[in-house]
Amino acid sequence: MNALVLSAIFGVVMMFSGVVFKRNASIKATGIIAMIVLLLVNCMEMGNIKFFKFDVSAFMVFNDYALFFNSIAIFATLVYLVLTSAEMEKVGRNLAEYFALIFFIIAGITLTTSFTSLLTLFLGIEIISIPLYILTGSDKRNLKSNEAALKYFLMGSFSTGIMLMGIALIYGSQGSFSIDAMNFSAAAKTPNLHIAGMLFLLFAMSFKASVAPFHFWTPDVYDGAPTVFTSFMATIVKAAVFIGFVRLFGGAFGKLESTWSLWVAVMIAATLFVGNITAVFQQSVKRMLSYSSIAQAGFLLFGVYVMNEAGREGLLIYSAAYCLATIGIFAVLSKMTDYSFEGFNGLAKHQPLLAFTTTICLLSLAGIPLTAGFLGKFYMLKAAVSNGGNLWLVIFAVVMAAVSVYYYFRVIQAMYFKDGPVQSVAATPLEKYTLLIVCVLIILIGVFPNVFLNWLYFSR
Amino acid sequence: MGITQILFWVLTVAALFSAIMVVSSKNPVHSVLWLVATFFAISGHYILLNAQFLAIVNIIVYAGAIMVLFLFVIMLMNLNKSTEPVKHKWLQIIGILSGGCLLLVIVAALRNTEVSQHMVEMSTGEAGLIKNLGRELFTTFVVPFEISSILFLSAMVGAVVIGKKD
Amino acid sequence: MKIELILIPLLPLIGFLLNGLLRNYLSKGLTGIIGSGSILAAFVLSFMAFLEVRSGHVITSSYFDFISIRSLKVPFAFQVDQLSSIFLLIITGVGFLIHVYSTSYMHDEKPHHFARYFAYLNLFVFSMLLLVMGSNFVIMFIGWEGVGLCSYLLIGFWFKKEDYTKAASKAFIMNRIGDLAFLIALFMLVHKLGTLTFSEIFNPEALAKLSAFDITVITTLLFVGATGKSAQIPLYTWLPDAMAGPTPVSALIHAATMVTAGIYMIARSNLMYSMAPGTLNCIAIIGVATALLAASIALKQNDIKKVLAYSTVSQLGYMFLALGTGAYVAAVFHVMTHAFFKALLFLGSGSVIHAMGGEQDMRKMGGLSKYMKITNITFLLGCLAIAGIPGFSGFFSKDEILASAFATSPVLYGLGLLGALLTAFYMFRLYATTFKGSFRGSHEQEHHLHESPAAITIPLIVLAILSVIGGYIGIPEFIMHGAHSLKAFLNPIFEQSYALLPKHEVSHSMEWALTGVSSLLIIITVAIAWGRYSKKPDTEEAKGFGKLLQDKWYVDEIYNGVIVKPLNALGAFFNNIFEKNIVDGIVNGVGRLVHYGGRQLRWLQSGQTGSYVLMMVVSILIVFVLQFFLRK
Amino acid sequence: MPVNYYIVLALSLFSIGVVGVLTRRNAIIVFMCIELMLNSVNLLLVAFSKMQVAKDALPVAGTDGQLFVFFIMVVAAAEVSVGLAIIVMMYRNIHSVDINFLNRLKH
Amino acid sequence: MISLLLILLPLLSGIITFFIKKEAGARAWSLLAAIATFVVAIVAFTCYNNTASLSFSAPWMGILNSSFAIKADGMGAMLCMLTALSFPLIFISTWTTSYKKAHNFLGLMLLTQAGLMGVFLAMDALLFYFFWELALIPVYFICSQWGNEKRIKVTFKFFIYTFIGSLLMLIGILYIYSQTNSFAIDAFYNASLSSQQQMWVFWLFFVAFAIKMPIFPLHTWQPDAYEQSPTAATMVLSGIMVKMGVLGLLRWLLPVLPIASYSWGDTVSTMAVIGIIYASLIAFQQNDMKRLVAYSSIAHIGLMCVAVFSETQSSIQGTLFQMFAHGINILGMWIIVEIIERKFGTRKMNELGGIAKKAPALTIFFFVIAFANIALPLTNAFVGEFLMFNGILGSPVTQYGVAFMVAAGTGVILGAVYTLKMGRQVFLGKTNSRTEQGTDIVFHEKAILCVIVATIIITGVYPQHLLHSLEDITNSILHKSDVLPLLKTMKQ
Repeated sequence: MNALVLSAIFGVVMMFSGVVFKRNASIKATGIIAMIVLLLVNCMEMGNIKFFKFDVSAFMVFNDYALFFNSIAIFATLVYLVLTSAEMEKVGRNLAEYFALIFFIIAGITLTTSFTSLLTLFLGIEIISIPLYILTGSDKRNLKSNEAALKYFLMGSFSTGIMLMGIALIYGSQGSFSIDAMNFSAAAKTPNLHIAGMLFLLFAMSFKASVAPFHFWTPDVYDGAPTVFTSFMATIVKAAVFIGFVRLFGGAFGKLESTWSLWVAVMIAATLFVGNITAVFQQSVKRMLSYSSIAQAGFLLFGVYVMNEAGREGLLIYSAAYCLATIGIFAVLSKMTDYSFEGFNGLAKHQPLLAFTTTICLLSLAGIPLTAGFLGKFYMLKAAVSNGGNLWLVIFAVVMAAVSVYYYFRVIQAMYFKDGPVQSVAATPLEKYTLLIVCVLIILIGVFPNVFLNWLYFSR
Repeated sequence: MGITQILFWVLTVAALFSAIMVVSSKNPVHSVLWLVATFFAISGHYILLNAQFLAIVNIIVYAGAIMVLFLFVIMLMNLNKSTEPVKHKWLQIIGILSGGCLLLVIVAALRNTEVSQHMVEMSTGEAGLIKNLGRELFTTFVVPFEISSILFLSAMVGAVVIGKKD
Repeated sequence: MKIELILIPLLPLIGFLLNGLLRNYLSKGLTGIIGSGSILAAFVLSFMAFLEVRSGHVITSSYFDFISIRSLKVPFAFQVDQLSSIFLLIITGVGFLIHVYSTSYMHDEKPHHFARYFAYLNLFVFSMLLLVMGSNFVIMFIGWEGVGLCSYLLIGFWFKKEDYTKAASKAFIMNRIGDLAFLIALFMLVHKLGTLTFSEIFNPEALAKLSAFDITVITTLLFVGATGKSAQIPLYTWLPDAMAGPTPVSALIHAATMVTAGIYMIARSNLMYSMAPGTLNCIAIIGVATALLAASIALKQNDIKKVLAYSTVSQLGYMFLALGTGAYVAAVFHVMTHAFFKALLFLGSGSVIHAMGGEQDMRKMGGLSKYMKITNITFLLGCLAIAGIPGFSGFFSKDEILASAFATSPVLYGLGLLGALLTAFYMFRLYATTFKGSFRGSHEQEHHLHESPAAITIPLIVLAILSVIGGYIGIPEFIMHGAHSLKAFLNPIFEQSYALLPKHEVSHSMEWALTGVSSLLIIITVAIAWGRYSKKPDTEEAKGFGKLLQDKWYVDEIYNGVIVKPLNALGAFFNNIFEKNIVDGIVNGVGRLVHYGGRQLRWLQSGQTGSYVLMMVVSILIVFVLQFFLRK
Repeated sequence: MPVNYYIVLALSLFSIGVVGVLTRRNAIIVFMCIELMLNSVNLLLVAFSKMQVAKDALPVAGTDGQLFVFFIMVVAAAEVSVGLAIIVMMYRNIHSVDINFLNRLKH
Repeated sequence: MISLLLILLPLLSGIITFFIKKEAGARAWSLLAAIATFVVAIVAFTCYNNTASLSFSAPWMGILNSSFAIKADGMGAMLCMLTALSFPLIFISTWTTSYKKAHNFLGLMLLTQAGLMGVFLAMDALLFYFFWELALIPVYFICSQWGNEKRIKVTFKFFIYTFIGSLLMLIGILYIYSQTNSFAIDAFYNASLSSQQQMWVFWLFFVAFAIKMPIFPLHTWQPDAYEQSPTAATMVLSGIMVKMGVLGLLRWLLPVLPIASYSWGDTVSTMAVIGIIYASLIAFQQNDMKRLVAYSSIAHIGLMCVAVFSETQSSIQGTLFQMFAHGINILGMWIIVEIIERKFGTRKMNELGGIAKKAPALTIFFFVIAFANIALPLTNAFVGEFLMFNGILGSPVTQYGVAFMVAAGTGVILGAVYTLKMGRQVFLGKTNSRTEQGTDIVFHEKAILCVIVATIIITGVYPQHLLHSLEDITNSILHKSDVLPLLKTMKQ
């Protein structure tokens, strides 16, 4: 609740900071400070210091899990802002507004991760989506950005329609929007209305989480959007949607697992397949990363599929690892002039630090041990295996993970083993150190997951 | 067959017909107007269901404000002629087919659902009255209501960001 | 007096190490002294050991556990009994003579090559000593492979000539084929008996644990091993090629010692063989077949060393014939006499070649008796011995073999006799062509002709004496009762076998008759050969059957066509086609498939919102249909 | 009326909206079709809400459904403002509202 | 505790090496570190020869029931010794080979060493997996950066190949974990999966190990990778890394999944035996020395695989011994190939010849190593192969022991064929224009080759010391993987 209210307030503050401050640096500083405050406030709530004591339990419950994820999301956003706010300036003149929108999105994320009513979920998703439509189209002169915004908007609205149809059908069946009310005795036959509604919701959430076959918007939108915002969209937002996904299907439809788990399994397979296989042939790193984000979504979806404690924890670790690594890569990417693989040629010679950090991030994404990414994948696989479910799916997943190595390592190859022209990649020391910190975090989580996990366990 | 039933069928036919016309009109302006007609038919249904508040809001917000905005944009862009290039015939057919199938499948799936024979309370009931809704909205639903302000804010900021000339 | 057995092989090993490591620093003289001296010392020790063994002891000494695991204990231990002591004497004695001979024969080599040569020879003696002294099969196998290695090294001593190195490889590999069979036999023994120590295997109680089938298999496998080392059908073809090595090497390794390792091994395992009559028959047949085949080939060879090589193969066949007929003593006896006269012949031929400046073709020689008196006489004595002229050593041993063959089967006897006649024929063809008639080489060669120096002739003389008198330790029973001292000496080794073997009594009169007939025939043959070749050697190209013999029955070609070429082709097929296209092709194909899939899947991403939505709707449709209408 | 009728009606409208999205290329009309879908949902929600009223006699029964409709309208309004802004922006750049006109992002 | 040092020392010194920019300094430092590790290994395995000082355990991922548990049992100690011995030799042998940015190269090498040590010592499945990958990553970078012209593609193939394998193994580990709820090796040994479960979990593990070893038909990455890697990396790959696979079989497969190992034994052995003959035949066709040695390595490892699945005292102890022997021999082989390539600028056998005349010392070393490679008695490999063959033939778990033994033995004959062919073509015969200029090896090269040859001969003549140290672990492996009583009870 702390974070929700404050992020809304900070959003408004940022709106006006554009009027108050003339210098972009001040706006950035304000934004970053506000984000730090937000992080602190959220951590306070984890420590049971609540500023707002309304009873909102009909609509949302800020449990530890949600709060922990929010902390991760806010922290990741903080890192993201530090790393890429310089590039944000270049997108357009409305820096303050971008910051405001990002804060609003954070508010949406807090809603999405802690809803107890489908209404809150709907609002949360919309609060996330609408600013994203705008951020996607924020590079107004750029036709790619335009196209991406239009596609995103049209398809997003379409999926909203589907989601609403699902909610309506569930309401018809249950007479309530609360996810706690949807309890069936296992014996009774589930009404078709309910199943249809659930499926509609599944489709809509899959769309937001870019799960195949509802992923089609993702490559185009991620590719077309300004790189800085792609970074945000592909990481924090997507992870948040997954948290909502798990909450919805664990909370509301937990009893119907036998019905939907098959479809989720099929979707996992399809997502992994499409994401990884298509990424192989990409020529642009940015587009490759957008396909890879689809592929990663396949792994994240395991958290939904297995629907056990390990899966939920895994989702947290996975999203943390995924967010940090992807933000790191996008931060470097957004500083590059050439987004193709060739653009990375010889980066290690001229910018060893950037190359190194990118490598660590890529290794993490590829799931190499001793990085956070490995731990994420490990948790997902562990959850899936201990779930005793479909082991062929797990094997398929690891084969696809191996395919993913192919395209991630293409970047590493380009950076280290190929020669290229000297590139002037302007990275300030602050950014470099932040990248280094990101790498250290990735490795620390990978090597000493206890530290990370204990936090989670103590907070419970 | 009472007057309610007759009205129901009339409104249903009107809604469906005008909805089809929205999709099939060549001229965007006509589409907008047919959409307004659809909204009116739906509002009629609301009234039949004794949900007066929604009926009014639907007409004011949707038919009134939103559709006018649409019309406005279309006029602005001078799209009143049918400038839209036609899609491939077979793409259209596939579109219609799949839409139709979707309808068939879902209807078939939901035909025998448990609630199918439940009656909908027509013309009576207090749930749709402004008083009840207002009370609920500002007591129980006050949190979502406030939250929707964030939505509006962001939409506003967004519209400004996008719409402002650089 | 207790002999420290380890010293016997250790001395040559030290010689090897000194010569090998210090080869760049030692003078030729010093090298020769180290090389020959170490063997001489070993000979002295061996002789002492022999004396001790003669008194009835079996000397054993164990040094350390070579391999010791729970299921198998292999000590590094030596054992010298009657059988091995005979071999020890042959190896070190003949070995020493050949070392001495080599100091002169190899004198043209550069010092470090000279040292290398002696190092190899010493290493060979070391390995050979291990082979005969080992108290278990593993030590024997170490020596067994070690002599193969040295044979490889010495055949390929002149490594700059590609043919020689090929011959070396061939020898090594053919030996290895046999060795594999040998090893399998060892493993079966381990598997069945849990030990490889001779004393634990070769006693009736232990062997009783083996079924008849097991014994047959094991003995057959061991025999296959022996065919490799002792150049029997089918693995004999390496030996003629091995003549690429320096002539003393041929004398030592490929005539006197190494090739008799197979005989040693079977004699060592005689108890087991005696329990496997099937294998014995097989050995006898292979032996006689080899003897005939090799003898027939030797008839038409023109290379002096090749003739001797085939003669060696043939004589080895005799030894196996002896083994196969249960005449173990005869086999060992023939090993000994053969060591003498064949070493003599090789060294003699070496002397000739040396004098001819490296020429080995008999057709270019002739009339050498004028120039090389000592060589001529010693060579003649050798020929007489090998031909089995009565009174010479070869007569006694060969006669014993033939007698034993007759006792087993007259057919074997007939074939054996035929082989003996062929032997006499080609040996005297060789002798006559080389030493009689007139010189047919170039003038330059004629000018160069001379008798070899003393280091060459003295070993020749010693060996010639041995070739003549060597037979008298084994005078047959029918001539003089109890004069077969060798048999008496070896009795402890073979006595258990005698009980198992079928008794074939041949009357003394019959033996007299046989001996008489065979001796007569041999003398006639010698005369024919002498008469035919002493004046006019067959210099014209062989035709018809002769051609077939000259080309060695095309066995090499057949092996080449049946084994080498198909394997090569298979390898090429694997390498060029199977590996690239199928095994790796599948792997790469998966990669390419992924790549292709990536390229094709891209087209789904058409960039058109309509089609995206369409695909979403279709997916929804499919899920609904499956969920509501098809899923139960 | 039985609720079935409303379900079928709403789904019909919804499907018509879907067909519109699938068949039209004018961004504005596609968007309008999406609005049509939303409205069909609204109608369904209201019908269900009135069904709830018929089912149990609580005074507030069914109000949540109707309020949800209210929120949908709110969101729809916000979406329309953003959506039209995007469409206008695109029109400014390329003078077309054809959704397939811009097709740089693919594969 | 001291075994921890074996991992930490190379790890830390490796990281430090990255920061020593001067080439000479980096070389000296890395050599020093490698030697220090070697000394530590010697001290560890001679002076502190008790379980307490050779094992180390610390809580690590407590939540996952995984701990940082390492222990040097006989097999681990032997392989660590091999690793510790190899690295100084590798560093010295490549002392004069020039590398761009040598400090990075050497640092990565030391990291590899740390990973390898970890693999050999890990007593926790997850830790094992970690080190398994950790050893791979630096090698990937080494090969991609410093290899030959096709390096990137080839190394990449190698990497993905092994990565798929290790991921499958991860699933296997996780599956067993889901039954035991602990990653500790003892828990794995007591997992007692049903035979149906074992049957397919077996393949998850086996594929990983088989790719690493490699076993036909999963071997195709190997010749290319060996050919294209810098020789120092090839030495690590073939000398030590392939042992990871064999170790995996012995430590993580046989005792963990005894029933499946028994049931699939024949299948696996057949694959391996086919691989032996197949690789030998191909090796004969090779012209590139590196490829030849690579294929010969496939054949040798295939033999180890057959031996492992024979599950006898003799074969397993022989395999363990042979792991050491093969490591030394092939290391020597690579050193010689490296020297030849450096001296004569080619590895193509048909372009070489007559080196014996120009470089007699090198030739002698080569032939000693070559004969060791084909298991001549009194060299180390003989002991290993003898025991392995012996075990294979007498295997109680398969009825095809004789057939496997004969087929594998045929491979040994073929091994002699191609090894001698290489020796003949490269060293013997006449010199040509390329080899005419050759010179003999210099002191440091002689020194390392001497060390190798000495090791070959010493362990060949007196193998008992090493064999004895492997006795306990062999018994324990056999004890844990003994299915015969288990099967008997099942039948009843």
